[in-house]
Amino acid sequence: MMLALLIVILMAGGLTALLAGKWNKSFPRWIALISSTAGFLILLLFWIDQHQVVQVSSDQNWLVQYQKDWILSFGITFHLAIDGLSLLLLVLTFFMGILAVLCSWEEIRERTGFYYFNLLWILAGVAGVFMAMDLFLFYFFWEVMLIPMYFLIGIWGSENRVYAAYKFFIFTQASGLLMFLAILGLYFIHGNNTGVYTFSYVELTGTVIPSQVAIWLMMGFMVAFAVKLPVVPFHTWLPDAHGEAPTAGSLILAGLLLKTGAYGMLRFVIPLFPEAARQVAVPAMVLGVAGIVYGALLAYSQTDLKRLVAFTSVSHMGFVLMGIFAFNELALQGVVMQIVTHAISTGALFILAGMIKERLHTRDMNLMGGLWTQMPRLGTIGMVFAMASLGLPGLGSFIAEFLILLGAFHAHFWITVVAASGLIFSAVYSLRIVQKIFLGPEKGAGHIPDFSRREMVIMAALTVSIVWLGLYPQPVINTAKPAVVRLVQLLQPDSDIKSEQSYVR
Amino acid sequence: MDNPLWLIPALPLAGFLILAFGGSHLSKKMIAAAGAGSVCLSALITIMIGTKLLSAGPDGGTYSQTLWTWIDVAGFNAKITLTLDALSLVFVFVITFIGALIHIYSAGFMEGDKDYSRFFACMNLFVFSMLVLVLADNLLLMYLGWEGVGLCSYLLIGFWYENPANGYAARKAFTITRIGDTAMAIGLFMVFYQSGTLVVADITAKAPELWQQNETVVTVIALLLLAGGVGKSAQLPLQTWLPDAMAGPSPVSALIHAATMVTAGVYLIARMHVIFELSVVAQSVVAIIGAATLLIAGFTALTQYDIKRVLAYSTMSQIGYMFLALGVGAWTAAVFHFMVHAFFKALLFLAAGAIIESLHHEHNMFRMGGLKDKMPVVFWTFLIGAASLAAVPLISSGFYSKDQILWYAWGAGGGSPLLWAVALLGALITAAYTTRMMILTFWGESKTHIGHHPGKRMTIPLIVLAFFSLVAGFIELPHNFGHFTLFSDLMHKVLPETILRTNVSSEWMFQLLAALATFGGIFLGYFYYGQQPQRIENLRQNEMLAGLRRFWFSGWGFDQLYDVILVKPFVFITRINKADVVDKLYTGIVSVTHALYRLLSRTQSGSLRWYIMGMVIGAIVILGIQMML
Amino acid sequence: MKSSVSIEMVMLLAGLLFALGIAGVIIRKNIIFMLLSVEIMLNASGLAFIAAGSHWGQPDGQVMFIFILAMAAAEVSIGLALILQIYHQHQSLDIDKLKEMNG
Amino acid sequence: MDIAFYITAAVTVIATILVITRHNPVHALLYLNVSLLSHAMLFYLLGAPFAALLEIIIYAGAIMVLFIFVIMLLNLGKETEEQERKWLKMKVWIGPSLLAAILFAEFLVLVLWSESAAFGPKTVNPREVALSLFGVYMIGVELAAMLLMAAVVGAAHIGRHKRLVLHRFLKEEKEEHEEAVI
Repeated sequence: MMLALLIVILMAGGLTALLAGKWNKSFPRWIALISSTAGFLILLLFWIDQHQVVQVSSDQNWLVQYQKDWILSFGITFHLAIDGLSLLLLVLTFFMGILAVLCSWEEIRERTGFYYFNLLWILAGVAGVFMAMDLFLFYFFWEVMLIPMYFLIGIWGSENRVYAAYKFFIFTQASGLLMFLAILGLYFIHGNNTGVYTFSYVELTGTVIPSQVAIWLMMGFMVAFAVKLPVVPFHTWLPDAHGEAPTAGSLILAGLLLKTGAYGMLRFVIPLFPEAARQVAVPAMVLGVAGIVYGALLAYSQTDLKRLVAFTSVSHMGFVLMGIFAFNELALQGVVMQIVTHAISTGALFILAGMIKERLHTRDMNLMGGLWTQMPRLGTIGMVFAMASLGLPGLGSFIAEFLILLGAFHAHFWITVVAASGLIFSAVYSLRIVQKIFLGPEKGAGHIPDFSRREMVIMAALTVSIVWLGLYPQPVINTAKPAVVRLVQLLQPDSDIKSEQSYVR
Repeated sequence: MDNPLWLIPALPLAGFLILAFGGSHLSKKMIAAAGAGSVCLSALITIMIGTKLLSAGPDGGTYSQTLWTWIDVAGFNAKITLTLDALSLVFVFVITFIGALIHIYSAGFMEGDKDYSRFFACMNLFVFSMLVLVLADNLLLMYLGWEGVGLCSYLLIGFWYENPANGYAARKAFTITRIGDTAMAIGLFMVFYQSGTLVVADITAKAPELWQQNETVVTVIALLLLAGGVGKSAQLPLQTWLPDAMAGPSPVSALIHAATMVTAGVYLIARMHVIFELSVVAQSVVAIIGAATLLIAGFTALTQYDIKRVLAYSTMSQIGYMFLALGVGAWTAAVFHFMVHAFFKALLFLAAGAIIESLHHEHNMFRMGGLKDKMPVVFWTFLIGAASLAAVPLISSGFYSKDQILWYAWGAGGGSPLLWAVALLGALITAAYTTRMMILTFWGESKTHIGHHPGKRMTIPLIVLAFFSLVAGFIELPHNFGHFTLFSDLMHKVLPETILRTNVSSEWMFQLLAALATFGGIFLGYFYYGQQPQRIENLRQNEMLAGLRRFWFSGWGFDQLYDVILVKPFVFITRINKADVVDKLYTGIVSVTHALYRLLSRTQSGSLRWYIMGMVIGAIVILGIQMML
Repeated sequence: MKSSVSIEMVMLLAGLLFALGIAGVIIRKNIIFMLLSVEIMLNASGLAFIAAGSHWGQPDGQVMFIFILAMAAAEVSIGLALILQIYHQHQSLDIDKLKEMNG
Repeated sequence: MDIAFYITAAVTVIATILVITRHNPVHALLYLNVSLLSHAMLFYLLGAPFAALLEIIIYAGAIMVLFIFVIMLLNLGKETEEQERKWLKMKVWIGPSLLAAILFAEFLVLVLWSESAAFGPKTVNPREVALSLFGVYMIGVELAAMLLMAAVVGAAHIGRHKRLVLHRFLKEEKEEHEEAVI
């Protein structure tokens, strides 16, 4: 019931905001803030309440679920369920949601009702994606998060917004359709095998598929998730969409939408097609490494701050892809950590970019410089998140990247060595950000105000989370553990976890 | 928490937090109190714990304290655990004690700077990170400190951020050390998969069973760890960042780039000595890197104008000695030289900082001169430091440590006459450039007006450091006079004893030669710069020597080389690919579609007759086909 | 009353009328004449339907003709209304001048 | 009875040719009327008296009246005749006529070369037509009703006398153009 409630809160909040926006411009933001905070609190209470269960229950698949018939004739049910992994991502979703509302507080002044409607519906879509246990429902939520995002970029974006919005939409929509084809393929294969036509994830997991077909079906899923993640040849929508979107849009894109790609791989690609996934593991890891290096190279050369950060996302998501296909517990835990920490660190960088843009009215880094003098707080926070982006130990990103590399090292030596070079490149571009924006001689004339109280709250929340994740990541790791262990068992059915744990010769 | 060990790093951390969050609301006095006070307290606690450890320590000679579990995933377990043994005690002592002195000095030195609190915040963070590095019980936690000091080094080199050159130097330092760190990270992965743990004590215990002597794996691991050390300690081939790092304030150079951070490589190798002992190849690589660096850096130091750059190159050269010692297996000698070097090099940097500040930020030695009488305190303390650096026999502490290394370079298990000869040549050059520096700075006629004299907060640390530079050597005396081995006895709890090849009784020969080298160097410096400055001018006239001088001056061309083979291509590739070549694929699809659209939209003329004509022609064609069939 | 003309001849006649209608549509510039020609084409096809219907002795041919008739009525009423409107707006019935909907 | 068919066919063709070549719209309309009446004759000869009646009543009667109304409304007289004469030039009509001729030639070939079937036209009386129309083709009748309904509403709407109205795309273009002129 709680799960359905979460989505209802967001969708209803969105509709109310839309209506309230008709007669008062500031009502919608309060409604958005209240509904996202309410969802966040519910989840947090649940997490704390279930603390023991979360960490122990490796025999029981789901922590909580909710099922209702929807379209029976096609075997579609409204089935929501979460395990530790989904729980983490849901908490992240609502956390990002609150921040997104807060950082659009002053930025959005036109059509606020429709804006917050879109924002909340994206969140609802993302939350639905993280909970849906029915492939049709999953696809439904997958689309629900696209269309409001399209509006968000297309209406409230900056100069080149229409181009960016179309590009985003076409990339994700086209790949989404491939996934839908794959879902239908799976549906019919399962129906033919068993006589039961159903979209239920649990039922479909065990489907016996001829390996040749399985590869193609998996590719359908993979392309959708790879475009979302994004994996290197499919990444070009990202810088445009990120660059042109309003701050909250970039935040949600980087923090949540990209994560749905990673989540999809973990939740669908591997469990549905374990054999096929194993066959493409090495090419996938190579693509991941290509993403790490290529993204970093591109990031270095950008002059537009938001595009730069977008390319760093490409680089960081390369780690995720590599980690997923390394297929061991260390790397998968690293992937979970990377999902969470990247949302926080890159989200923070986007918010910073938005704040700088609000003050200087530009995203061009050549026009910035020496901002530290006037805005020491912004400089300090910027430094913290630049360091998070280059993976400084003590901040969450380090744990993630270290675990991924450590796990990938077990899977493939040379790929990991090349991936490790990403650490050097990330240092190069992160320091360039700091140098170009905060250091150097002061360029902008006139007085620029430092952080306001609202901005301090946003940044403090992000900073505390990234440091917490860097020094005490165990709660996250423990929460994700049952899900990760199940994945590993799925991939190595013959070896139990105990032997996997000891690497000693 | 019955053991106050955690307080040692926690105090500087607290100082950092106070300054970082409340720095803008505090007065300068309070900032200095928080910044310097926290490190001083930490130094006191160190002395307290150290005394307890030495007098009534536990059986293993190790204090250990687990604070919390950091990461625990699938057999990979890293805890936040602090460990204090003899080796880390020496490092902790140097860090907190010299750190405290430098903080006190900085309170005076940075008085006029607007970013007073930022400076102390960074310095405190540095001390914290460095303490974590040396106190860490596992390699991952050590890596945290390792990267943390890199960050602080970056922040402090670029402290005066308005000047882009400083920012460039800072980025260079961070990036180059990051290359080494990445190699080291790969080394950590290998260690983990080989041994199943990253806890240093466990690795030390397991290593002899895990690996055979000279196994390839162990050599690779050792070399990867060495790469980390080489990056941090500015040894060949990752040494080019250190001279540029002198862009930071002088106390920073003294603390980070002379006394502590740059010796982290020495610490790492000493800590992991078990692995290095298992690989002869790796160990000789360490020795060769040390020898090459000490020579190259020494020659470069001979030609520099900037007093801080001379000191920077001499630091590289002295760390080269430490690496040489580590490489030949003289572990204790390396750590001993580290400690002595920390004292006199910090002293030299602080004194140089005092001079520079008094002379309106003049760095060029050729525009100094005649400071002997005008700044007596600085002169005498600098002289003591310089004597230690040049290793003047008997009276300076530098002699005792360096002499030990020279002797081991020949006599220890991994030593050879060639290494010894290089080290001896290095000693001669060291003495020569030290003399040159002294003469140019303090003798001759005054060339720049002195702005103001350093205050008490600056001179007292100088005097204290000078005192230690004199006496630190006496805790470890050679076999042939005194045979006082307090330091090595302490170290041998952790580090293995040095294995000797040759007879002990011939040691006096080496000492004599070392002393001769020192005096020879001093004479050379005096001959060319002191007695008749004309002589150096004559040398400069020579074409070939001038070319050689330029080559040395540029640091043997390493900067230019890296610029051509690494930096330029990287920048070039990123520049040409700024618009992302992959995107061309998609814009290509778009333009093909658009071209087709243009083509077809021609047919939409809007003329009804044209459309009907089309329909008729279509009908004709269809019927025609029908007829064909 | 029965004619013994072969079906080919009737079909040919329908074809000829259709071709004349098409020719009319293409060669005239005045929209009214074009509309007249369209009527000719419709009639020609109606003729073909009726011939076929009577050939098989089925009512379907005539039914189709009735539908054509209904369609023609609708088409003419709309078409003429459009012509009126075009004439009001452009003061011309020249189809070559009404080219605003080009791509 | 062949002769009757051929005469009627000849009348139809000639009247049709005249329709498409006349300059005066009223003349053309009259020839069209002749053509329609001869169509009705043809229908009768082919055994479809009901269709013939409908042709006369609806086509020649109702629809032609509509045309006449419009021609009257637009006041097309002598000037139109001049205009038509100007418009109907050799180079305008020769090409299309050729196209139409080719099309007809193809018809000719296809029809003549196909296997011929014995043709015994049968009379289909209105009763059969009605049964079929309101039986099998009921849905068609309903659709036709809707079509006519729509046509009536549409014609009423379109035919309303309005100011000069442009589509918004065209309007923008026009404004831009005007701005450029200014």
